[in-house]
Amino acid sequence: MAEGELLIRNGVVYDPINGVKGEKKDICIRDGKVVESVTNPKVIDAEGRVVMPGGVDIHSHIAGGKVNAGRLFRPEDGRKGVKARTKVCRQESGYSVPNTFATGYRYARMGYTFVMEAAMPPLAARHTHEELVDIPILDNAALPLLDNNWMTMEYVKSGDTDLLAAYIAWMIKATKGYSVKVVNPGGTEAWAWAKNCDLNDEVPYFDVTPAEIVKNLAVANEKFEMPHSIHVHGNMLGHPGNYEVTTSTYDLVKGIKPYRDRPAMHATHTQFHSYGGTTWGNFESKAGAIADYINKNEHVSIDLGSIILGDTTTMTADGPMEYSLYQITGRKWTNHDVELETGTGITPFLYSGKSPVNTIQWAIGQELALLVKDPWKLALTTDHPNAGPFIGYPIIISMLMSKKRRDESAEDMHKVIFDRAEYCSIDREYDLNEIAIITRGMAAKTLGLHEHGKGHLGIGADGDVAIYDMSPEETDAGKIQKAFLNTKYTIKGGEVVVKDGEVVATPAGKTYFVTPECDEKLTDEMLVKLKDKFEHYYSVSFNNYPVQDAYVPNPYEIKAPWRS
Amino acid sequence: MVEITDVVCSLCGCVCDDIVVEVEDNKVTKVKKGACAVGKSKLMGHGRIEEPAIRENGSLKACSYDDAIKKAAEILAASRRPLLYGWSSTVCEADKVGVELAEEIGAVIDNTASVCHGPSVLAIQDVGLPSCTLGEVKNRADLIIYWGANPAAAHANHMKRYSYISKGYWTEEGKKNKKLVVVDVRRTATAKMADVFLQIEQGKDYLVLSALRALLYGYEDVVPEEVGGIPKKDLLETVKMMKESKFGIIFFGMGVTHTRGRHNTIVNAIEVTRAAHTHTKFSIMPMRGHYNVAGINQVCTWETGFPFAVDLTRGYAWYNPGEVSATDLLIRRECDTALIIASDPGAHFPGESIRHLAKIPVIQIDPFPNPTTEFADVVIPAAISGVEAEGNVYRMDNIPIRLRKLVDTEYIADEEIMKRILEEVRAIREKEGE
Amino acid sequence: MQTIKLKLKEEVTRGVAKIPVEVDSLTPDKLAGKTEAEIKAVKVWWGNKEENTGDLFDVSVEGEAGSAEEVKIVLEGDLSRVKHIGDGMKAGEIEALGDVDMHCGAMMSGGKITVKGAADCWAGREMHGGELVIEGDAGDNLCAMYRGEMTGMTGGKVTVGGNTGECVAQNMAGGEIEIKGNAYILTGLNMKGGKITIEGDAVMPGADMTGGAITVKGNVRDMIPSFRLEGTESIEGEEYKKYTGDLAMTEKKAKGVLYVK
Amino acid sequence: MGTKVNLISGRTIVQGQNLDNKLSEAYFNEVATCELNGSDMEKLGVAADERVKVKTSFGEVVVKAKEKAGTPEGVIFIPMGPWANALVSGDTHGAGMPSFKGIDAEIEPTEEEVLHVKELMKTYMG
Repeated sequence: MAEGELLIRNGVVYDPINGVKGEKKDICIRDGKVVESVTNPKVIDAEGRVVMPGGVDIHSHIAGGKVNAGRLFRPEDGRKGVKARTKVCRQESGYSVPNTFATGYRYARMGYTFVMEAAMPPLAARHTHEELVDIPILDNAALPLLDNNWMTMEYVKSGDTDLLAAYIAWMIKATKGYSVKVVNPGGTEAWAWAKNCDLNDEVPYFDVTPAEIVKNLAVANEKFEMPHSIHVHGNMLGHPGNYEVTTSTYDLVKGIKPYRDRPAMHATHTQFHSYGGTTWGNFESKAGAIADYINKNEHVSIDLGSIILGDTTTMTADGPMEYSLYQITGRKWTNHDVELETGTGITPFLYSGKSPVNTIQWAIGQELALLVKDPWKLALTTDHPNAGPFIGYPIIISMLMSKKRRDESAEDMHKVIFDRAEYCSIDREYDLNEIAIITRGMAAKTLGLHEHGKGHLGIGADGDVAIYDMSPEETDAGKIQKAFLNTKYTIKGGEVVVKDGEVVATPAGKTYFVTPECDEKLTDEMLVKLKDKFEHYYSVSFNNYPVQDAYVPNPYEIKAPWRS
Repeated sequence: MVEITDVVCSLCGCVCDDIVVEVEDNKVTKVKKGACAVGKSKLMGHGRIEEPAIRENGSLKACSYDDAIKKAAEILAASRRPLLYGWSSTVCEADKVGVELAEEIGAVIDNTASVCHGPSVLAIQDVGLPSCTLGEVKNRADLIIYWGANPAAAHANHMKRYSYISKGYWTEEGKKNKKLVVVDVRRTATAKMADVFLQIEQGKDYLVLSALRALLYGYEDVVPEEVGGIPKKDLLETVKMMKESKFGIIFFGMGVTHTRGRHNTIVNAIEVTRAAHTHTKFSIMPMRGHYNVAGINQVCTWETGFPFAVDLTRGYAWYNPGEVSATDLLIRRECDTALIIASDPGAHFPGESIRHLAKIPVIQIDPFPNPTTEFADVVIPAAISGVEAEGNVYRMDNIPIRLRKLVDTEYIADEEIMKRILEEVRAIREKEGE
Repeated sequence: MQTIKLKLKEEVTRGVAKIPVEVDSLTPDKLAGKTEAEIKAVKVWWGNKEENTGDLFDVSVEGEAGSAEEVKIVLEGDLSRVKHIGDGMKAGEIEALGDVDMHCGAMMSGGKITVKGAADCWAGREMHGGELVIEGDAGDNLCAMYRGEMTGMTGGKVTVGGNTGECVAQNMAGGEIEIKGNAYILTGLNMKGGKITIEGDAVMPGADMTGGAITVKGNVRDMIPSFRLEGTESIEGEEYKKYTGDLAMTEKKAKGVLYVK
Repeated sequence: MGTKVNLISGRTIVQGQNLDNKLSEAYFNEVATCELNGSDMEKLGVAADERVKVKTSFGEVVVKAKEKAGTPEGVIFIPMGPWANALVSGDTHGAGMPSFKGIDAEIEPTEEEVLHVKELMKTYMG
């Protein structure tokens, strides 16, 4: 946070959380926060330029064991983005798996100031935090994986949702995490035996189904005043015909009353879950069916996981899925199962416009954005780096804003795009207000961060501002893309961190974490079971497990009291 | 007397964290539980480098920390091709400052992986690593293969805590439910415990691994009657055990990384794992040596994109083991100064490379005197991580664990020493207008 | 035609440390059209500092060139710590009068490099085209890929007068390599295409190959045990055993051919 | 002219215990040694604790002989450390890893003294 005053004058402001849709307006910042007025400010002239709150990414893999395993096993990716150090910046490397410094700089250049690390294996949480600390500029948080955990499954089996709540509360605290992450529930545990699970299969040895895991975790999560819902990567990701599994997963939380005005489930990288057909041969888009569900229901929010063409590094706790992908490509494959908790799979992948399957995947991500009517229900992501690196966001933005660009691009893709996707028949074009919603407003609200100053420019909000070098009337897709790639200014906590596309300051970001407050008796009862797990099955001791305060030097704590 | 529990061992890649020690008069007086003979020896302590020193006319003269740090900074700031080497027996917090210093002065930064499991890293870069945490092995593995690894000597708690002898959820009866295969040139203490011992001809690992792959994929017809000194029937028996296991793991050590073929032998071992995975669950894991060699690889990777042998001469990272790895730089006489921290090339590098090291200015940062001290020009004593200083380390399966501080010390921790050198270097460069 | 002579000054390699000079900025493509004074001012890396070419090399220029094709660079002096000679070159000619250091001809796509001595590791790394002649020995990873990449050499022609090191042509996908001497272990490792001829002996050639052809005219030591003997074939009047492999990559992929006497 | 053998190096428990104690007698007694098969010892005509000189193209060193049953004939094992490293090749074959195992060596009985670590280091200086 910078001390002093800043005035951003005459910009055209898009602040959807506060209903500001392209109004010419001044933004005043004092000591890092948005205020009514300032007296003796530094002035930035934003005349005629697009001004938005700092971007908020709801789901991205930027830090931790699997991201780094991705970097480590891809020196060929590392050599792609090398940039020498400057007086201000550390050296950069990497494209799909950039180093920590490049991650911070590149997001900041796009006007983003908050990124959620989407998957933190609890046992390796210290690693995630070590990297988050090393990512300059960005405020951050991380989602601990809590669905394939033996403790979770045992409580699901016994039906003790209160004890399950005590467990997730303890784990979120122990990992300095933000909310409950679910990745291929049951399937990742099954993968430890080289198997997988569909939504209603029994998890080997545990006598529960993935559907039961998801439902119980949603119930347990809502027992606290949690800012965010459960964050779900469902079963059968990336399998042809999985869209019915997807909607069945959504159905699981129907009727669960969320703590606040947000859905009870956030379903992530929906592109990978919107597949029709029965094989890769007759693979087709079911974005329409998924969008239809989202349009008719209020209990699920989504993010896109939209494809960026080119080479990338796929990585997920969904081990069996990565294995399938590796079997298709025969390229390198890393797997890392994590005892009692989760797993990791990583393999490089090339999305090619010449491939019919990749073409349809590419169409699906954008179709979802275009077919879901209410932009407040979705966030722009590429599930970085799974569907492509985050640095491709401006491409997606320009596509959504320009039917012309979509038509031109479709011409370069495999011809299946004309008959196995709706892509070419959709005329909708996003306006800047909608772009502001899917790149900051929606994510901030869904994560509950708008109450903590993120994703908007109301009085008291964080002084995080992106000023794009474009007029609100701009229709040229190329110019839009360029503007969203490198801001004229990015301001973080009232400090100019990017100017004319160059990083000029690198303050440290804050780590946001949630402290669910659970009844002590419940916690004690749960701990008896948990300590037994450490005594017999974990390979580290109980007392060395929780993340020490030293790993979060810039903490922002959000308390989540028990609800009743 | 105070008893401290859950002490974390800072010796080998096992990073045992259930040790109990007694501390009296600010000294570890007893290791009560958990540590192996080697770890215990570390916790109980050895003779120290007593004070900072600078070499003058051939012998080390004691000086203050300030003087030693200043001298170190002067040497580094004036260097055209400095090497910053070591980093494995210290904490990640110090390693981070090391990378920053390397960027600041345009140095090559390398760590002990380059003479230990560097080839494993190179192999992973070609084919990836199907692996898991050690607890997975403990709970599930019914087939354990040690290949070119002798945990009985090098990782004395490994079998007990994590693999053959440990008891877990699906392995309640310990080694009764498990099979042990050992592949080695010598009949080691570990080999003596094995259900199957494949005594391999030195240097023939690659051939044996290729044969195993052919057998796992079902091409028995092409494999000759003997490969690398091992009869085909023994290979077939091993393959049968692999296929019939529910969860198999290969642990490999320096018998593989040091042998002919180096990283490609490991690629082949990983390919065997991939082939076995078409039948059952199979994983593979390098037996990392130093307690935080995995950690410097992690830090170096997230900060530069690459795990070791990183040349930051041009201000950005150029990664190439075999070119900018420490031994190569020294044998080729490429570097003109060296900072050695938390490692001992004097003892662990080939003589050929020590010859150059002895000729150039060397800065040593270490708690203990060792062969490197014999030719170091600036010697800076450090606190012992895990005894006198805390910090993060990564176990051989990349699980991060925080070392505990057990006693107080006057010695400065590595992180602080590095930060002060960096500050001094910056001050010198600022003065020079760079 | 233009001839640019660059003679490395003795003092550059005279110190206790022999700090390498990296000359990827000195290719015919990059020097074409430059005057002697301009060439002298081209920056080259010497350790962690950029220096003027003229400060490290004696530079002389004869003739004129309309394009890179007409430029010939002759490197002289102790070149054993001169790295990246002809790295990325597209046209023209480089002649190195002596042993050269690593990455000579790496990523080259055209033109010709002649090394009058030995070349250290990674010569011809990821070469796409052109010709590289090494009259002496070549080090490890000749014509291989960079770390982690799927593809090594894809085109062009490489001739080595002497012996070669480990992992020659790893991940090679195209082009041709001729080795007059012996090839050390794992030549053609993971090769997918192209052609390698070894006049002398080889150790463990062709491991993990999925395409392309290797011919060993001398002896093969430590034959990879996962190749299938298909019969014999005559090449230039001599009988060779023909193997296909590597079956360790599975039958579906094992499309490499290895000819052994 | 000594007997031709294949030299390998590696870890031992006592070497590990004295990793931070390399100037000690304990380290010297453990690491300045060479393990051989009994029949190789007989052929060489050396008994336990007698000295042997090991030579490679990279150097030579005197160490104490030690019988070890599990070591195959024709292979000698010197614990990793300064004595083994006086003999190994620094050629990393483009991988950064020197050749610590599988070095062609010659071994013969000797009356020469085993150099202490400090003396051994001195041979690299000047």
